[in-house]
Amino acid sequence: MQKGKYYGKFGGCYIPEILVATFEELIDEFNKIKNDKQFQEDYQNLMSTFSCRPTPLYFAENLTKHFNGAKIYIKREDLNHTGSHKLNNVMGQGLLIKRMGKTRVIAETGAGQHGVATATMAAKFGLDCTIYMGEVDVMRQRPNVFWMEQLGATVVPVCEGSRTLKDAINEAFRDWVANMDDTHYALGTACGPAPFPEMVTFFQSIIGKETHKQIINFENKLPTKVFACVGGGSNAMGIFSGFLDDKEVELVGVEAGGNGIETAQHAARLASDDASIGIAQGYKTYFLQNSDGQMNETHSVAAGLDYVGVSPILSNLSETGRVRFEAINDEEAIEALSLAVKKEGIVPAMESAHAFGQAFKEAKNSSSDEIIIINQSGRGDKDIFTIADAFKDEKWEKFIKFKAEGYNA
Amino acid sequence: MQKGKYYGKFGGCYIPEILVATFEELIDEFNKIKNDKQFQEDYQNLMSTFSCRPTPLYFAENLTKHFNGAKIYIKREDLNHTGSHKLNNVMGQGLLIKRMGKTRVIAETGAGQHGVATATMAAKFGLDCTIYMGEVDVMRQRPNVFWMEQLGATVVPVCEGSRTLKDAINEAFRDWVANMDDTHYALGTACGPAPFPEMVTFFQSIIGKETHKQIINFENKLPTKVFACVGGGSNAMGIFSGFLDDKEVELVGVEAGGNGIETAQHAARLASDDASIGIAQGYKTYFLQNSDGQMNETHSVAAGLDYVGVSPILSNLSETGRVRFEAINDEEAIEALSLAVKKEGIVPAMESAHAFGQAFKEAKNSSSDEIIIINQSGRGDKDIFTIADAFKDEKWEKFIKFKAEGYNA
Amino acid sequence: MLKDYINEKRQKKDILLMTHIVIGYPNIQTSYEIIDSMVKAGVDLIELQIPFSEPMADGPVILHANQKALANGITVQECMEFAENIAQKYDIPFLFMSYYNILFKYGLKTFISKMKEIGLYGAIVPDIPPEEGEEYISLMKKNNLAPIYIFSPSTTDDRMKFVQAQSDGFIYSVARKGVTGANTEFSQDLDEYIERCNKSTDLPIALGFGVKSKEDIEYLSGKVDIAVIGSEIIRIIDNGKLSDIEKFIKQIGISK
Amino acid sequence: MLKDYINEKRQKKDILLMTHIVIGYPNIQTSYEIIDSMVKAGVDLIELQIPFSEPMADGPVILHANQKALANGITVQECMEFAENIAQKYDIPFLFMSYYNILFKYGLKTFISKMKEIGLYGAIVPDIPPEEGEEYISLMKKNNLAPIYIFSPSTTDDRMKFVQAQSDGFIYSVARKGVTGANTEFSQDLDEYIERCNKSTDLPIALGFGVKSKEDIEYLSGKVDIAVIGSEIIRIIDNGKLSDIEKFIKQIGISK
Ligand SMILES: Cc1ncc(COP(=O)(O)O)c(C=O)c1O
Ligand SMILES: Cc1ncc(COP(=O)(O)O)c(C=O)c1O
Repeated sequence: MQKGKYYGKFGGCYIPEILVATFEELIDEFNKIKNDKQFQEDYQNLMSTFSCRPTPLYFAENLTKHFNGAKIYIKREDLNHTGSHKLNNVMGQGLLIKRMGKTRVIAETGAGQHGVATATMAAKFGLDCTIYMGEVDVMRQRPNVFWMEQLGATVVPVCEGSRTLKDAINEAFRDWVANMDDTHYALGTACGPAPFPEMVTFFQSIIGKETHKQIINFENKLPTKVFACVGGGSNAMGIFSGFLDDKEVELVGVEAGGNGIETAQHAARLASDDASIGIAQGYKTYFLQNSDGQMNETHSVAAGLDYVGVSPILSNLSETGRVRFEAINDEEAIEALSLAVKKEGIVPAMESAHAFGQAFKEAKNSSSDEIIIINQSGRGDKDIFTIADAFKDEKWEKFIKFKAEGYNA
Repeated sequence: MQKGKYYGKFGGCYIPEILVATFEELIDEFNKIKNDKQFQEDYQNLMSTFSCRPTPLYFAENLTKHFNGAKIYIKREDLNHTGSHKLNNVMGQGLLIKRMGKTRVIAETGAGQHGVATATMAAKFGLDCTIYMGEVDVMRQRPNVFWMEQLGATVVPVCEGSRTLKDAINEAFRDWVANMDDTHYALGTACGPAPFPEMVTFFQSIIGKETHKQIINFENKLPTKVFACVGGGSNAMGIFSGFLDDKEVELVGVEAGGNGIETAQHAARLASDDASIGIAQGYKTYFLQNSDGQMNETHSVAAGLDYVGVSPILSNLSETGRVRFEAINDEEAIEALSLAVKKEGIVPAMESAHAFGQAFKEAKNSSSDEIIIINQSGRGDKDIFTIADAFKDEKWEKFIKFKAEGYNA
Repeated sequence: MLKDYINEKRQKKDILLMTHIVIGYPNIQTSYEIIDSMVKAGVDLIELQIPFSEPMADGPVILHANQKALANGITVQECMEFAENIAQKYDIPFLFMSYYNILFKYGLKTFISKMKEIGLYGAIVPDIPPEEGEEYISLMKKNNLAPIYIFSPSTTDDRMKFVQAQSDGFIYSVARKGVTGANTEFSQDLDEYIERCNKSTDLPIALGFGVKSKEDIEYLSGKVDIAVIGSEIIRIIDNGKLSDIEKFIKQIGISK
Repeated sequence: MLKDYINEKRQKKDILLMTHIVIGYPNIQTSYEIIDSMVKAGVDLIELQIPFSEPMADGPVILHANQKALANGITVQECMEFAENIAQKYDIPFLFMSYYNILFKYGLKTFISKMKEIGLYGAIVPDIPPEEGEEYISLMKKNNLAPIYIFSPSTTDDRMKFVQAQSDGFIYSVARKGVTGANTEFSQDLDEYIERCNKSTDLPIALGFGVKSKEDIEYLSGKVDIAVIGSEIIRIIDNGKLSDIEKFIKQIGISK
C-alpha cells in the first residue's frame, strides 16, 4: 500500500490492516476511471437520465431585490433525484462497485440523504444494502428512513457514542472489516481514509464544473463569492472545485453554529477555535475533541452537518486561506430557510439553509455588481418534522396526534 | 363572449354571468401568448432554471428485464421542482397572471401537488395565495399542506360534499366569483370551463414535446404505447400531446379503479360504464353521477385521481378511440409502486403508480421490439403517510406515536 | 306571461317580493308548510330550487340546504311532484331554480315540457350562459316559459343588451360579486348599477343576493321591480320556528 | 526485549496467554483488581487499552467498555498512572493498546517517552498502518519499545514480510475478518493462515479475535506462541463476579 494522499498536513489513510487489500483494490480501480473518457460518459449519461443533470443555476431575483446587494444565484442540487447532491457521489461509486464485482453496499448517513441515495443506487444496481444511521438522526430524519426501507435497504440505528454521523461511520467500518470481500463501503462525504476525500470530491466536482459554465453563460463573468454548507464537505468541495483556480472567487464554507459557537453545542470545526488536529475515522483533520483526543458531542439542527470531523481537503484550504469558514447557528438557518421558501418558493434542506444564512448576511452589504452563488445541496422535504417542530406548527401536531390515535386504536 | 371551445360534444364554458368578463380577459390573454415566441422563450427559461426542464426520459433497464417484454422508458416529471408535472401548468398561468396584473391566485388541489406548485409560484411571483383542498385530502396529503403553509399560502379545508377534489373546485369558484378583480383561479388540470382544458394542455404539452424528441433520440423510432394516469387529465394530455398525430402510437389513460370498478368505490369515468355525460364544474364531460345528475362519491387511494369528472378533451379522445382507458385499483397501484421503488430506485407518486400498474400488465405480454413510455407524473414523498399505512409499517407507526407523545407532553 | 303578471302586480305595489326555497329542505313536508306560509304572507313569486350536489354559485347557507335535502334522499321526480302540487294549489308564479346538469340529465326537452305541464312560469339556471344555452332558450320560449337570465355588476352595457334579449319574464340582477348569502352594501354604487340594469332592458328587474331586511327592501323600492330573499329565509328555518317565516315576510313586506 | 521474554517463556509453556482490559472499566479500582486476578492466574502478558471515543476496530463488548470508562471520566493521564502502578507492581510485560489519536494528541514523542519511563513493553495501535507510521515506529524503536503490528487473513505474503519488518516484540495476528468479540471458527482455513503467518516472520505470533475457551487454546497450542483473550473477559466482568476471572483463566490455561 502507498501512504494515503495528503493535503498539506491533512488526509492520509489510517485503516486497520484487514482493510489494506480492499483499499488497494479501490485505489487501483479509482485511478483507472479517473481519466477514462468512457467512464465519464457513462457516468454523465446515467446522471442525465436517472437524475436531472446538469442541474439548473437559478437567478434568485426576489432575494436579490430583498437584500438590495449582490446578485444571488442558486445552484439547484435539490432537484437531483432523491433530493440532494449525495446522488452524484453514490452513482459514481455505484459504477465502481459494478466494476469491482461486489454485490453489497453499506453506508453511513446523517441527514439520511446519503442513505436514501445509496439505497436508491443499490436498488438500481441490484445490490444488497445496509445503512448505518445514528439513533438521534433516525429520529429527526424519519421520512428518509422510511424511504430507505421501502427501497429495500436495511437501516441499522446506531446507539453508540453520540448516536450521530460519526458513530454511524464507525459502525459502517465495523461492518466493512467483516465483509469487505463482497461489500463496498460507499462513504458519503469527502472525509475518511484516502482515496475517499479525493474520490468523493471527484464525483461531486460535476457541480462546480456545471456552475462555472452556467455563470459564465449567464453573466459572462465569474462570481464574487460561492457559499456552501460544510458537513463532511462533499457539496462544498463539489462546487468549490469549479472555482479553486479562479483566485478572484472567494469561497465560503458554512458550518453548523448550533446553539452558537460560544456554547459547546455546535459543529464548527474550522470556523471556531474549538477544534484541533487529530486522527480518527481513518484520516487526519480538524476534530472537535478534548485535550485527550476524545471526540466531543456536537450539535446542529441539521443532521447532515452534525459531525466532529471535516474534509482534510477543506482543512488544508482553510489553512492556506483559500476557503473562508463561517458558522450559522440553528435559529439563523431556520430563518434563512423560511425566507428562501417565502421569497422564492424553494425549500432548502436544513443543511443547505446554513449556506443561505451566511450568504444572506453578506449579500446585504455587497454592491449590485457582485455575484453570489449559493449551493442548494438538497431539498427540505426530509426535514418536515424538524421544521414543523421549529415553527411549533399546531396543525401539524394535531395531525400527528390524530394519526397516532388511529394507530393506537 | 364566444361559446366555449368544444372537443366533439365535450367541453364548453358553463360559467355564471359574473365571471364572463373575467373569462373574456383570460381567453384574450391566452390567445395572445399562444403563438408568442417571446412568451415561449420566457416560459422555457423559467422552467429550465426554476425547475429542471427538459426532464429526463429514463430507460428502466431493470423493469424491462423483470418483465422480459417491451422496453420500458419513464418520463421523469417527478424530478420537477415541487415534485410533479403540476408546476408546468402553474408557472405558465403565473406568467399570465403577471400580464393581467392580478395580485392574488387561488387554486383547488387534490393530491396537494397542484397546491404546492401554486403556492410556490405565488411565492416566486409575489402573489397572495389561497388553496382549497377537500378535508379528506388534507388528511391524506398532510406533508403537502404543511409546505403550502410554509410557502405563505392559506390552505382552506373544504368540508362540503365528498370533501375531495370536486368540492375544492366548487369552493375555488365561489371564491373567484367574489374576487375576480384581483384574483386568478389557476385551475390545476385539463378540466373546467374553456379555456382551461386547452390552456392547461398547452402548458403541459411541453412533456410530450420533450418525450417525442427524446425517444427518437434514444431509439430512432416512436414508442408502441404511452401510459399516463388520469385524474383531471393534465399529465396525460401533456404527454399524449406529443404523439396524438402519430397514429401508430397507442395512448393509454389509466384511471383509478379504487376498490375495483365492479364496486361503487372507484373513479373510473372512461374505463368503466358507470359514468355518463353531464355538465358540472363549468364543462361538459363524462361524470360519475346518478340518473338525477347528482355526482357520486368516488374513491381512490390516490387523492389526485379521486375526481368525478375528466378532461373533455380526453372524453372526446375516448369516444374517437384515439386513447384507450384502463383502470388500476388501489392494491395494484401500491404493488406497482413498490416494484418500481425496489427495482429501479424511483418513487412514483400514488397517482403515477396507476400508470405504472397498467404498463406493467401490458409489458409482460409484449415483444422486445416494442417500446413503452410511462409518464411518472410525480414523486411519492408526499404519499409517505398513505404508503406507510398501506404497508402497515410498524416502525413508522411507532415513530408517529412517539412524536405524538412528545406533543401531548 | 310572467312579465305581464309582474307588470300588473307592480301597479299595486312599489316592489314585489320573490322568495326562495330549496325543495326538500329540511324535508319535503316542511317545504309544503314553508310555501304555505310564504303565500299567506303575501309573497309575489317563489323560486323552487331543485337540489344539486355541486351548487357552484351558492354560498354556504343554500349549499348546506342542497346537501341536506340530497342526504334526505330527495329526487328530481319528487321535486317535480312538489312543484306540480303547489303550482296547482297557489295562485302565484313559481319558478324553478337549479343547475344545468339537472335539466340535462332529465332530458332538456322532457324537463321543459314537464315544467310547462305542471304550470311553472320559468327557470333560473345560473350555469348556462346564453352562449351555451341556445337549445335551452329556444325550447323554453317555444313552451312559453321564461328563461330568466342574469345581470351582474361586471356585465357590460353591451352585454346587458345581449343577455336581456335572450331572457324573458324578468332579469335577475345580482347585487354584487360573490355567491348567495353574504352581505350586500346598499349604497350609491348599487344605485348606479341598478340604473344601468334598468336602462338596458324593458324587462322587469329582480334584485337578489344579500337582501334581508325591511330597510333593504325600502331602499330598493321604486328602483327595482322585485326584491329577492334567498338565504335569509333558510337562516330563519335553521333557527327553528316555521311560524317566524310568515312574521318575517309580513314585517319586511311593503304594500302600496 | 519483549521478543526475548516471549521466547524464554515459550521454553516453559506450549502457548502463552495474553489478556486484555479496558482501563477504567467498569471503574479504575476494579481494573486494579482484575489485573491482580490475571497475574495471579498466571497470565503471561496484558494489553491495557486506553479508552477512545471512536474504537473503530472493536466490536460491541469492548466498544461499550470504552464508552463506559469514558463516561466514568477516565483520562489518558489516569491511564498512564494506572499503567505505571501495575508495571511496577507485577513482573510481566504490559502493553498499551489504543487508537492513534490518543498518542497523537498527547504528543507522540511525549507519549512514547512516558511509556518507556513507566516501564511498558510496547503498544498495539490498530489504526496506524506502517505506511502512515514512520515516525511512530522509529520513535518506538528508538525507545526500545515494540510497535506491535498486525497480520490479517487478507494480508498477502509479500505484505506480511513488509509489515513484520516494521514490527517488534511479536506479531498480532487477527484470526478472521471483522472486529473484536465475535466468534471464530477454529478450522483448517485458520491453520493455513497461521502457517502463512509463521512462515513470513521470525517474530512470535499472537493470535486474537474470538479466542475464548480451553478448546480454542488447546487448538492453537503449538501453532502460535500467544493466545489473546479479549472480549470474553469483559463478558465475565459484565456477568458480575470478579472472582470468576481467575477461575476462568486458570481453567483455560495450559502449562507445559
Ligand atoms: C442536503 C445536504 N447538504 C449537505 C450535507 C452535508 O454533507 P457534505 O458536507 O458532505 O455536503 C448533507 C449531509 O447529509 C445533506 O444531506
Ligand atoms: C403526481 C400527480 N399525478 C397525477 C395527478 C392527476 O392530475 P392530472 O390527471 O391532471 O395529471 C395529480 C393530481 O394532483 C398528481 O399530483
